[in-house]
Amino acid sequence: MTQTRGDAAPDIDRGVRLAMYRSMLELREFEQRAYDMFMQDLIAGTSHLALGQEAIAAAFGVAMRSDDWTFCTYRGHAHTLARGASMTAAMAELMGRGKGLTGGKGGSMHLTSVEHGAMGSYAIVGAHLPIAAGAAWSAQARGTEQVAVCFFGDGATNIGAFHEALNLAATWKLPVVFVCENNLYMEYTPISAVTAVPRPAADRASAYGLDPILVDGNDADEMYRTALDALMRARAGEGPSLIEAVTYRKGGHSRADPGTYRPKEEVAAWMERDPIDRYRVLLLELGVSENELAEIERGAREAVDLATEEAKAAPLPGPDELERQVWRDGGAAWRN
Amino acid sequence: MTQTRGDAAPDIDRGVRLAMYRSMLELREFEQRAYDMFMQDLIAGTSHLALGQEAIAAAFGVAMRSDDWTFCTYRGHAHTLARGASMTAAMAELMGRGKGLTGGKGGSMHLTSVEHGAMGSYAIVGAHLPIAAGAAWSAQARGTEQVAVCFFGDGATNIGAFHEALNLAATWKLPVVFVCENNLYMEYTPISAVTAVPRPAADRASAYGLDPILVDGNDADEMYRTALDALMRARAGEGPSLIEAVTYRKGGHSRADPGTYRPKEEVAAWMERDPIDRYRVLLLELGVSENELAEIERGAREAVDLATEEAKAAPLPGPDELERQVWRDGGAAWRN
Amino acid sequence: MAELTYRGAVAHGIAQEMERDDRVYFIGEDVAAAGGVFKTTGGLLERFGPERVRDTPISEEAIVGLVMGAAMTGLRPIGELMFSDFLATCWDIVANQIAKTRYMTDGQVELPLVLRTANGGGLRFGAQHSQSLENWAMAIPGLKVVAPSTPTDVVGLLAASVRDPDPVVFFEHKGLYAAKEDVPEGEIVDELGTAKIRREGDDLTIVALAAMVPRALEAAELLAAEHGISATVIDVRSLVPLDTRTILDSVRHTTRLATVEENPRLCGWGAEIVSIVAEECIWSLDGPVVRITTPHIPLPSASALEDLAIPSVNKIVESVTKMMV
Amino acid sequence: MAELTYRGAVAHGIAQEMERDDRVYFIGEDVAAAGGVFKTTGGLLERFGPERVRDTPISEEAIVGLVMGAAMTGLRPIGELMFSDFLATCWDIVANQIAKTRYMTDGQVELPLVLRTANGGGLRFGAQHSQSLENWAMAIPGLKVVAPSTPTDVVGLLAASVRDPDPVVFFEHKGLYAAKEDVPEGEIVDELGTAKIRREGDDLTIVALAAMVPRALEAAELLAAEHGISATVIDVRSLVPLDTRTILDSVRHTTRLATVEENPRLCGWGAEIVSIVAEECIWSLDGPVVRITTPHIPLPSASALEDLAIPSVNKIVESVTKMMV
Ligand SMILES: Cc1ncc(C[n+]2csc(CCOP(=O)(O)OP(=O)(O)O)c2C)c(N)n1
Ligand SMILES: Cc1ncc(C[n+]2csc(CCOP(=O)(O)OP(=O)(O)O)c2C)c(N)n1
Ligand SMILES: [Mg+2]
Ligand SMILES: [Mg+2]
Repeated sequence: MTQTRGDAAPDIDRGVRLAMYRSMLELREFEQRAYDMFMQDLIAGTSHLALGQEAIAAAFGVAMRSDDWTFCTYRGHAHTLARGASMTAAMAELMGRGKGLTGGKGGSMHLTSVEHGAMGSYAIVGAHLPIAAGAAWSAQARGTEQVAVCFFGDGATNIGAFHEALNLAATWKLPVVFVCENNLYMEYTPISAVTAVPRPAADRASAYGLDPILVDGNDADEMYRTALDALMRARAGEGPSLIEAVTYRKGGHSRADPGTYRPKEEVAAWMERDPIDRYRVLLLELGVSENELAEIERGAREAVDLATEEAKAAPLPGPDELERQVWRDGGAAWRN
Repeated sequence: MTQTRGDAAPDIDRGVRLAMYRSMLELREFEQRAYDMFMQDLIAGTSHLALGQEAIAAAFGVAMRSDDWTFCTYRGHAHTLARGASMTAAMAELMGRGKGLTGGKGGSMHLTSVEHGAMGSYAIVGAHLPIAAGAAWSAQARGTEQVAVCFFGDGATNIGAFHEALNLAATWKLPVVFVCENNLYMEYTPISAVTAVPRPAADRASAYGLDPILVDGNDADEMYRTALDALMRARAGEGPSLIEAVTYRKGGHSRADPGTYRPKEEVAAWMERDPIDRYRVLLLELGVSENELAEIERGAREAVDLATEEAKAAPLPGPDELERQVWRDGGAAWRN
Repeated sequence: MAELTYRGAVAHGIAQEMERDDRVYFIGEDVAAAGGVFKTTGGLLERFGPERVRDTPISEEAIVGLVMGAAMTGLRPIGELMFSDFLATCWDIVANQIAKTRYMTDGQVELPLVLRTANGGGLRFGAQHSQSLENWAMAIPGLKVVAPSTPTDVVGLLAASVRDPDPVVFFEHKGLYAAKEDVPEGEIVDELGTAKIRREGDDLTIVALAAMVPRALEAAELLAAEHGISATVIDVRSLVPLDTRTILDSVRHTTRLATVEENPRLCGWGAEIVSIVAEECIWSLDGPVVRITTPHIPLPSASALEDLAIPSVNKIVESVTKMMV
Repeated sequence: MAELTYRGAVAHGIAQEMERDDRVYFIGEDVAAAGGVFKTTGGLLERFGPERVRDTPISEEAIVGLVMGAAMTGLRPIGELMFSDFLATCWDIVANQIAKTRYMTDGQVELPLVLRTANGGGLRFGAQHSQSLENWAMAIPGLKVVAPSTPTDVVGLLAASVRDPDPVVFFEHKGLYAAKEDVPEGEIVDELGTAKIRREGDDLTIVALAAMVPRALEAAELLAAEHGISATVIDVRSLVPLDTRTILDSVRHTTRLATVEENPRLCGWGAEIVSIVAEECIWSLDGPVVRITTPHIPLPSASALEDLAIPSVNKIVESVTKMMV
């Protein structure tokens, strides 16, 4: 795939590449573990895994400034962790523990870690696009050169909030990067069956006076260059970008979904394009040793092991948590 | 302006032209009268006049099949009357009379005459685009070759419902014609100040896989050809059209607005392009006699005179009307 | 008599009506090829074809607008909103357009449509996928509001909703989808605006809806067995029209009233019923009423918290015994 | 003391807060260059500049989303929704996002924001531009809800709302914009969650809000003069937090309760207050309560009908005298 602005960018630092690799592995290990724990009924509710889509979250995680902001969806474990949020607290949150990222209140679909710039996971499709634009407005108003990065799916390009956010962000030249992770499906329905244009985001960029940006979301280097470029433009006051990163889920839409509606050959072809496998090959080509990679892989696995153990040991939220944090005063009182 | 599909269309029938002229005159006379009556406090509430924009409603009124459907906005007197709705009942409605088009319940912003295919005036910007698409879906499902025509302003192109309706209509190839009357202002704010592209509708057509159609909304002939073509395509199963018709209000946004935010020169230039004045010149050039035109003009004026007198004589709605027509059973009971 | 789940009753009910009336169409997200994310609409595409059963984009305003426009021009469409929480994304079309159009047009426009949606909590889906929003609809003049608690009622009330000439918002409770029941053979058609007395008692009237009905019934058994309190349990089923007669008659008999609502505390249907009683038969009351509700908070995700939030059998028993002192 | 209209109090209140705190920004449709369609925000652009006072497109979801995103990252923004009816077009962001985010993030995200909007009927604008929607907001946990009835309260409660760390929906009544009052000089800051007793009486408590307050007061004078009934009139001012203490104390004293609501009948704030009374001080009541509301209908446009729909002074007098028999 083409059209990335980053094509002519200088080569990527070894350290950056290893950081992306480590990040992708952590996201992969974490979510695979979460999946196992769902299957063992150690985690209740639902979950939406980004297995197979890790390159996008990891590349942005590495490319962003620590005071930039991430806004993501119910499929937001990866984006939240990629900013540095605690894996233990994230796992504890999935398990409904009191020490979870949001104390058990938000759950899998609402991971948040404000101290890491992970400003929330939004479970209603499209809503967070205008909210991310609002953070960008605040950066613009306060002159802080912070950037808001907003991740969403292909399906989200068909909802009204997408349109309103894009138009306003472009008109006001807000420092926001909209990243459409086009994994070809909105839940179980192929995006092509319900969308008037073949490229749900890239083919709409011109409606907001923006350039189309279509990239291979399974190519970590390409994602990184694209991210850097969009972040730089936003920081320089050149306004928003709309990036369409084409990718694919390894599994179903959510916990309950085996994903059988996807043609076998399509799945097989995409499994060949796993972003982590590809990156490993690239890193070896670039001279990183097998040993070094194995070390990183072990590190990621151990980090997830530790997080899992710690999360399992965390207590359940106490009953008095129920009516806390509706208001700033810490409580939920609506009357005197 | 260019890009109309109708450029190569055959010449327009004399009868059609006279019908459009008569229709434009009626709309003009009616709304001028309504304005006077507002000023005399014979009409309460608010009103949004389409003075100066009559060519669009008139051309579609003449071009549409009698079983086609019109969906319009709070600025919908013209579109409703152009379908043949009773001027008396429309005037009575503005005056809050019981014999009004909607019995005094809807008022100026909600004129409706289902028997004439005027399926309602919708006062919340954008809402009627998906509703019109729904009527088109019903025509498609039932195979009736009816077309839904949906009129809205430039400002409506920035609201989410616009995007959702356009995408779905294009994907399902629904027989609906979306007509953006770009009068350069959303209420008091220039549309260019709040929109990311110069042509709010035409520059967005490609986001829905549609061709851009930009026409002079003050040129009745061009509007008529464009309308015919879009209606024909819809009836033939070729899907929706999105037409941007550029026009201008003679007055303010609504009753309360003197429109002083518009530059004097801009107003003056547009007043030169009055669709009725221009059409009169054209008709004379085409050999219609001064007498015949004067006759039509007198006819329109007299029709409005009569409607006004009849409306003034109509009774107020009785108190038992208040709780009627919430439900099909005619009443408003929500309990036994 | 065949056993049917509440989940299965949805497809059964839709099929019954699509079979009967070819103006009935059905659209929503993932409803056709995939059979619905709650597996409530499986088989409909195969049976009625892609013209009548159709997948939409994620465009709730378009879904609901489409249903509205189709209803006014000759179809009798059913639209699905996957979770009731998403009503918020199309609330303008529901509350400002669908609800008001018949009145604003003085009856010229008729809207025989049904919006079905999965409502309610208990599945650990968190604050944006667990709400009980029947009150939102009840507060809007021009909407009928239905919320069945059993598979048979799903079929019968859905049929009544599809046949109703006015717009109906139909709240299915996702916590009940697995519930089973023997359902009568043949066509089932129920009536809107009729509450059902699920249990008769003399000391107290408990009014409940949807997933709170089985809990109220269980609580009533405990109240009888352990506290000697004999409760009537009324399943409201339909909030608009509201069967006030059944409720008021019962309160006149038992002299005490408790309502059990899953929705948050303020301005719920419980408040409406309590107010009607306070206006119309306050002299029949032998003591204060009690509204048992979720606290006025967004719903938490963790099991440990969600179970505390939504009224439980124990909570009902406790609140009633405290009030009956 | 200077005379100020309710309309003028809006700009005055916003200016007071923008002057004090440079994190206060203000956006909306036609609010800047045009000064607002109700002329409530004139002069703010000139005074505070185009960075802090800004016109938006017709994109209610974007307006409200922007305000939310800005509030969580350091601004204290005010967003205008031109008519409260348009809340429906952005209800997801208001009810599902703004209201729930503090709770869902366990307090990590704070949203000090205000959504101002023109509410209410009486101007013959019809069903889509006349609604009284304070109940919609009241029913959502996580929103504070304010509705002033006087110019002084507009300034003071707006200041309190802007300074409040939680999201506030601020309902201005468009029927009151022309109302005038002498307003104190200097900074005015009021307190949310405090009702005001506007008139003291012994026989009856009338609870009213916004445009219904002056009508209730007028009715109270008539009740005293013509029927010998002495009424307390309470202006609720803030629905969340709700000053139940003032209301319950008054009902305990007068033993009778009437509520006067402009919103349609079902599930309004009146029902909530009646229910609280029925739960907590039913023994203090000396007779049935009465809720005076608009019927459960969309609002009609014609003057002759709209005047019948919204509670009038006469309607209040009639309902109260009937109940007090
Ligand atoms: C407004 C709204 N409608 C529907 C849903 C239900 N839903 C959750 S995820 C999803 C599919 C989203 O697809 P896409 O945007 O492509 O993101 P992906 O899940 O593929 O990452 C749907 C329909 C929702 N959460 N919000
Ligand atoms: C959702 C919504 N937001 C705001 C308004 C208030 N409003 C009424 S008309 C209007 C301007 C509409 O501009 P445009 O679409 O260009 O149509 P025009 O009035 O120029 O015909 C606005 C903002 C509304 N009715 N609905
Ligand atoms: Mg997707
Ligand atoms: Mg305009």
